[in-house]
Amino acid sequence: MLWYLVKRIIWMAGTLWVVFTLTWFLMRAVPGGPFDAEKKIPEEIRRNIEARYKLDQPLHVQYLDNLAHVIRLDFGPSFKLLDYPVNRVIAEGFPVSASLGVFAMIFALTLGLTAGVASAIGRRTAYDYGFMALATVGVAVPNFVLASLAIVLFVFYLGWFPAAGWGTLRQIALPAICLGAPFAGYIARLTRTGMLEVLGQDYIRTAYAKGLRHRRVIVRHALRGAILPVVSYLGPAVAAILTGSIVIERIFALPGLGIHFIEAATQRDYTLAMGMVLVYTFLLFVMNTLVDLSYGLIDPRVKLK
Amino acid sequence: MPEPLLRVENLRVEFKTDDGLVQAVNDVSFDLFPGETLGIVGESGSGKSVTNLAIMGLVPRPPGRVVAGRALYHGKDLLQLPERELSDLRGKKIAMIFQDPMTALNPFLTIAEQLTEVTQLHLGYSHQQAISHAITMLEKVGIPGAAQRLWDYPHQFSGGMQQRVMIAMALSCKPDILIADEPTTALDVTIQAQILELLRNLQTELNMSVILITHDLGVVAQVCHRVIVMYAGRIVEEATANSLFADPRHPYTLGLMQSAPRLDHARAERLHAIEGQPPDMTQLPAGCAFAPRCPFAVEESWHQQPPLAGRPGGGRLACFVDITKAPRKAAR
Amino acid sequence: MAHVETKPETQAARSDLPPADRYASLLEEARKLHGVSHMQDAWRRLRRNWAAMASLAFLVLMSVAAVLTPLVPLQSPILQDLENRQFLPPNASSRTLQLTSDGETKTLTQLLAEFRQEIERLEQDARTASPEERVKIQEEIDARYAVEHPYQKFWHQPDWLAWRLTDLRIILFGDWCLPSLCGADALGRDLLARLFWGGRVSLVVGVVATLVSLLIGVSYGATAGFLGGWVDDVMMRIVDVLYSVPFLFVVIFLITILTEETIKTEYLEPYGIDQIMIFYVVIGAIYWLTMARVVRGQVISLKNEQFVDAARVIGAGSFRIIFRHLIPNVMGIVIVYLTLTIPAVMLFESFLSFLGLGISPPDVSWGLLVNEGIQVITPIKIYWWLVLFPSLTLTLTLFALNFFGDGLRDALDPKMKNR
Amino acid sequence: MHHPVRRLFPYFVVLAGIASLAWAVTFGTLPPADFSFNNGDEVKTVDPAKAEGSPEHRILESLYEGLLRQMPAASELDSDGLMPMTPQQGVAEFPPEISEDGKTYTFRIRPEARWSNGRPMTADDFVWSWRRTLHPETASQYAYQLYYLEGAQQYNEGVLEVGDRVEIESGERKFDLQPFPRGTMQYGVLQNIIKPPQPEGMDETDWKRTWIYQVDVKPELEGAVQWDAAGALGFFSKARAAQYDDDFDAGSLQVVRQVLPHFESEVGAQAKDDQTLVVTLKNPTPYFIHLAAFYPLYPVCRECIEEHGEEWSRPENLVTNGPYVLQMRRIRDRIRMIKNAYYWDADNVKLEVIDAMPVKSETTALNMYLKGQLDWIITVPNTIMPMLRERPDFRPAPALITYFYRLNVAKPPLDNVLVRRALNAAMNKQEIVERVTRAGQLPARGIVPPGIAGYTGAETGEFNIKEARRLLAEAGYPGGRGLPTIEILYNTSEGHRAIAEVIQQQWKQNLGINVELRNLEWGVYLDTVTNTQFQVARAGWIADYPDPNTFLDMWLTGGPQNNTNWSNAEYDNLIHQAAAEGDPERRMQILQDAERILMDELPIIPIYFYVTTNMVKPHVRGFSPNVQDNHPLHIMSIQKD
Repeated sequence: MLWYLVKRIIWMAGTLWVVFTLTWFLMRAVPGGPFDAEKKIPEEIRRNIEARYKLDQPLHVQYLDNLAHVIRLDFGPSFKLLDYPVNRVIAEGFPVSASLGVFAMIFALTLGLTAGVASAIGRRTAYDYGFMALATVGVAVPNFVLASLAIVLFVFYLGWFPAAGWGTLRQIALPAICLGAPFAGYIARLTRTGMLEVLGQDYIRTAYAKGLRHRRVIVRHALRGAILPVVSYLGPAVAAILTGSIVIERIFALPGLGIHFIEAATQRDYTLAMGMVLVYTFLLFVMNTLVDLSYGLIDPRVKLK
Repeated sequence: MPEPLLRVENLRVEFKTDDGLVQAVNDVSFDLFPGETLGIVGESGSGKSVTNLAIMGLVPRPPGRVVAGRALYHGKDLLQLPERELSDLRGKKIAMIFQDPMTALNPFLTIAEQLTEVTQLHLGYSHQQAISHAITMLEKVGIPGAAQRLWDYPHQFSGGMQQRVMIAMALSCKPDILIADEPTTALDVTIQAQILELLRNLQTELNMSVILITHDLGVVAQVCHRVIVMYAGRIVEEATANSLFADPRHPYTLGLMQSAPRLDHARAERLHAIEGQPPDMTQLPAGCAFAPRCPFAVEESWHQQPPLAGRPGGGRLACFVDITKAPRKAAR
Repeated sequence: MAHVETKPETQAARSDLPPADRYASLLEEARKLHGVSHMQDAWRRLRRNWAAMASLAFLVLMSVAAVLTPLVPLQSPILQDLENRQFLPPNASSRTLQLTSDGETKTLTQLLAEFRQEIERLEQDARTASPEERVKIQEEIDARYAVEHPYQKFWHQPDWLAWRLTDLRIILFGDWCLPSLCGADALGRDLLARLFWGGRVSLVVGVVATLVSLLIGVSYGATAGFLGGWVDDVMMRIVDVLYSVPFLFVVIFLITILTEETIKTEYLEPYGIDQIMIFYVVIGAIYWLTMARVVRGQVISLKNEQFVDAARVIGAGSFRIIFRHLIPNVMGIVIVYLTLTIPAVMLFESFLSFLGLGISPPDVSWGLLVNEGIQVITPIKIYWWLVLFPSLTLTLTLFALNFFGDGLRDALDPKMKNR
Repeated sequence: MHHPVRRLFPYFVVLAGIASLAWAVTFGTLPPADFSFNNGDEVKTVDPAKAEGSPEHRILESLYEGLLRQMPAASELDSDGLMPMTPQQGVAEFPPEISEDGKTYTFRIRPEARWSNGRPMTADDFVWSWRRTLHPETASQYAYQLYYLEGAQQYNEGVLEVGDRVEIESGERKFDLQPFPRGTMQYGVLQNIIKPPQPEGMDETDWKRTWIYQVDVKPELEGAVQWDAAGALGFFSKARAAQYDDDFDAGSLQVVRQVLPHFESEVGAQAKDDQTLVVTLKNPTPYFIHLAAFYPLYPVCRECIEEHGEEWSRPENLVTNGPYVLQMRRIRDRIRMIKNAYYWDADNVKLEVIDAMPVKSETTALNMYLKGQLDWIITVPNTIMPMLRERPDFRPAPALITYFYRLNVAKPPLDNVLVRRALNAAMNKQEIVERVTRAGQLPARGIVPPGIAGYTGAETGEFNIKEARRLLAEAGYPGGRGLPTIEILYNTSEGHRAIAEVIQQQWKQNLGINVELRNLEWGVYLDTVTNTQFQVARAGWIADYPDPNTFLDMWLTGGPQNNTNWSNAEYDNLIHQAAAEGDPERRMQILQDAERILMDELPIIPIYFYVTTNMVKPHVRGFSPNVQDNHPLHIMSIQKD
């Protein structure tokens, strides 16, 4: 177990380094520098700005210098948000994105698991077809369409939620639901498939043969096996949630990390972009590790190595 | 004759598959008497497992459906019983063990969790009581270090040990009837003998009735009092074990005996495989289902279902031919 | 289901054959089992799944429609009419293909006739002219085809196929075209026509990008899985690492690098690579990761099966085994995965359109249309047809792809039968 | 793995969910503001020296106050429904004293003016702030707004001439990344510039850094430089050269951070005393009073910067002198400003707490406005413009902003003026403003928008298809034949795309030209434009001050915003002439002549003049539409009946 964690951390360091290097060179290969403005600035001043961010040094010096700072978890000042160091941008945006993601995930899991289990149990009934059609729609509708329609319906027609912004539970609910909906659909489908697979297993028959009630068989005996595919999906889901949250954060004007992600890339904010990429990679890695761990916790046959 | 403990009458089970409707169990009737071991023998797909699943109310639905019949236990028809009452009987009065202990035990739960839930449910044991009972049961089925092994997961046990756990689980509530569905098929031969020995001992100790489903005549010979032979969803022959082995009357029974390696026979004896393939269950012939493979089939066999009637030497038999006299023909 | 079990007879029956023959016959049998008969079996099962078959029919229809779009009597997808048709709601009033220029309205056939006259006049001149002049006139004729031909005004740079199909369309339907059944957009362009032409782009993006991912993913995955050992280890570690790279970021960067002026004009355009093609390749280059993993898993489980041993005994090389025996056998799962990748790619294309990184006008794609649709969702006024029709088309297609994928998976995996 | 861990796992998951729920809700504890408005985007900085763009403008104008301040000049809207805005008293009294030749402005700092830490403001605050803005290492991109001052450009670019007084900075700084507070200073008179040989391959800028300044360093006495005293000779350079001429003794060279003109002596900004600021301009610049109210010339608090360094602009550190102070700033969430108790006119500031929201999506902002989450939004989606124009709370106003296309005159066929004219004549601008932008914009036939007092713009050709075709044929492309595909470049935005699509169609139908569109993200777009790697590029220009010059001086040969490769000696001449001209009427005439050349040559095609599309809740008082789109928050109030 401990050895497993140590190994994962070493791998993570390696991955982060590769991602760092890749991103670093990619960013410098892209045309357009971070200090382009509509007004061309005198060469001398341009040099001064570049010197300020050490862009005047030879590439390998810059690379090593940046690497040294990043290792100390110092991403440096943002090139575009002049009053902010990258660390602070991340510190302010991360809780928002994280809560949004967690809410969306809770919503998706609750709805997806329930619907998936229900339609597996009542397979080939109207419920099953209904849920699965709905789930497939959830997967198939782009979430910006969903969000735009949800705003008209829930904000203006029904008046249940505020239009945008962040802070209160009511403000969080709608974006989280819009963000979670496709995942709910996907999870429902995974759960249904998993559940059907498990319900066909011999040990479910054993449980019934023991005289257990339906409910108990489902909850205690079947669910664990059925959610394994869902658990392994959670790792990639984090990546997808981040992509989705870019859209949702834009539509609902939320102060999360998603917008920085795009803007840092398109505006050549090297330091912020690097921060975002590494945070993303780190998150993904941590999430995948957690998924592996949970997998091991749920399925005793799995040995972590 | 004593009153039967379980009486199955005219049981009929259908399965809906992509290829059509399958009559998995067709007009099956039999009795189970207290304290006896009844063997049900037949090839794969002969309906022996489905018959017992139907009694337990465990036929997967869909695609399966019990179409007709009764299963009387203490005057109650198990097939008509509401799910709730039936599940009160399952595991408590009628228990079941399955072919493959590796898949029949839940891999996600500890042995303790799986053993204690039966007694907690049916006998109202507290957690503590259930644990100590589980230890007793594990010791009874011969698992060393039961108190520690209780906290292990199924995959940490060997196949034989897993089947012992299954037996402990099934017998936890001292049931009247134990249905053992090929309990030894997945195990190697030495373990098989141990498990059978264990079953026999426990049956005597607890005075239960056992239905032993198997395709292995050797096993039947070892432990059964009475044997039912099934083919293509029907009973083709029923007799006491001694009578059946001494004097098989159905061509299929005969075929089974000739193809089975037997421990008490010399190795050198050549095995006869039954010619041909098991029947396509979606398209059963109008007559005897065994006719296409039967070396004794007569014209009648092809057109008419042989009735299950009295068998010379006791029991029942469904065949137009007296195989002790009829000539053997090449199969068509 | 308990009563369906495998029969041990077949193998036992062959045990008396001499070993070499036995391998050969095993190989034969395996090929049958995993190859043709397996596929036929799957197809048989698939046919019974009405949802999957309906989806398949829909998809086929869609693809045919996409290919034959120029033949359909549609209005021009690019011609704007700001005066009369801005935000025109769906209606059934009939239309002709016509162009108003300088206050003069002419139908397409009239314009074509005029154009032909002009060309004929030039050709007449050419006949009497000196050889040098003839070359010049021929050049001028070509220039007119490229610029002044009426098609150039109604459609954006039609390719050869589109050109021929449009010819046919004019023969079949003349100037008549379908009414604006789906309404018109903010610039007065017919939405129905845009949906058809957008479908061409979207489906091609989906299919081509998926094929790119297929090509990379299958060869990578199969190689790793088949070679095994440290090669497999290294190759899969690379995939692991790539998995953690935020691909969205990479896409944005790659697209900006590749569409950059100097790179575009100097390195790409000489080879005929345009922006849409860059799009395919970049997206395809991302989705291969999962494909590689899936294929590798399949190959590993397959390569231990007997027919591979058999092939090896017969003396087939690694290359031959991979391409002749393994890949055909993983095709099933690959096809299933394809039906799931295409919708993912199409969704991603619409996401990029949302971010303003999609394809450039006047080319259209469904993602672009959907995105134009959400622009008009405001609480004050919703031009519902601009939201509904593109979203519906995109959603139905993705829906069908998903259902078809599900059906295919069930069909290829008999274990899932009857569930 | 132990059993209890496994058993507790689901509870742990649930607990984690609840914890993050609690975490998220803590965001909602902020009390509501009196007034919220959409600022359109996240502000880049609250440092006036580095800010650029309208979102920054709105914030800085509330946080700071310049010498003067743009304020409504009347109590009622004029007949066009507009409010005239003029510079009025700010930190200094109005009007400033202007010398005969129009080159010297004397501002009197009002004694009531204070910083938000309570310190009274002085003339030196401006001198210090401008020095900071102009310092090369501050790298202010808007520093050129100070170039009107005598010597400012030389200071900013570090240009020195023999005989200049110089300031030399060396040693350690308190904060590594910023030039103030400075390191060890020495002062003196430049005697000679020794230029080491320029190594091959080294570019001009790098080479200049190795120049050696021979300076007569003057002694200091009690902080004052003794310019008349005898000095000591010193050799200074910003970087060491690879090799020196034989006659130079490299041992005596000191490598220093900066050698700059001595600010107090060489730059036209002097504090005569605490209350008197004298500004000396290069040319008579009639619009300098507008610049004095423009944010690049705002003062910053010296002690705040010197104490906190890079962190000075954090809300907890920032000291400002405007009607509001920065209370809280959460990135992409809001900027919260509260009333500054030390503001000289604090009694008349009505709104106590103001939230500026950085909402980028117009639709989202409109939704928030309609739901009452915002009181003022600055743009609205185009698609619903006709419906909005019927609402009383929609407050459009013409603005001093021009939307135009740059043509790269170095790229054929755009090098041909006939082609450029044909493109202009084939463009139906009326259709664009009526059918696409739809907020009442005016089609543009010149670069300078109407609404600048005393100026009548020159006009280019009208929309005329026949003329356009004739011009194109004359240029050698009859019917568009032989004309290569033209590409229109625009930065990603729905509005720009719609306009480009319409123009694409117009050119195609009217001239037979194949047009391609290319959209780029802002950063890449700018790069492509500044490197002139485009054919046609969309652009917009917002007046820095209400004078035609702001629209015209950018087209000077090699001008920093020219970006079209266009160059016309006569034009350059006229612009320079106008700058030196003292007579306002005459000056306007010269500028008009210049614009005529521009509109004749057409390195740019003007498309339309902007209309700002503000929507303001009816309960907001003190909001008045104006051509500068300048809406001081501190004179607004809320009146709910």
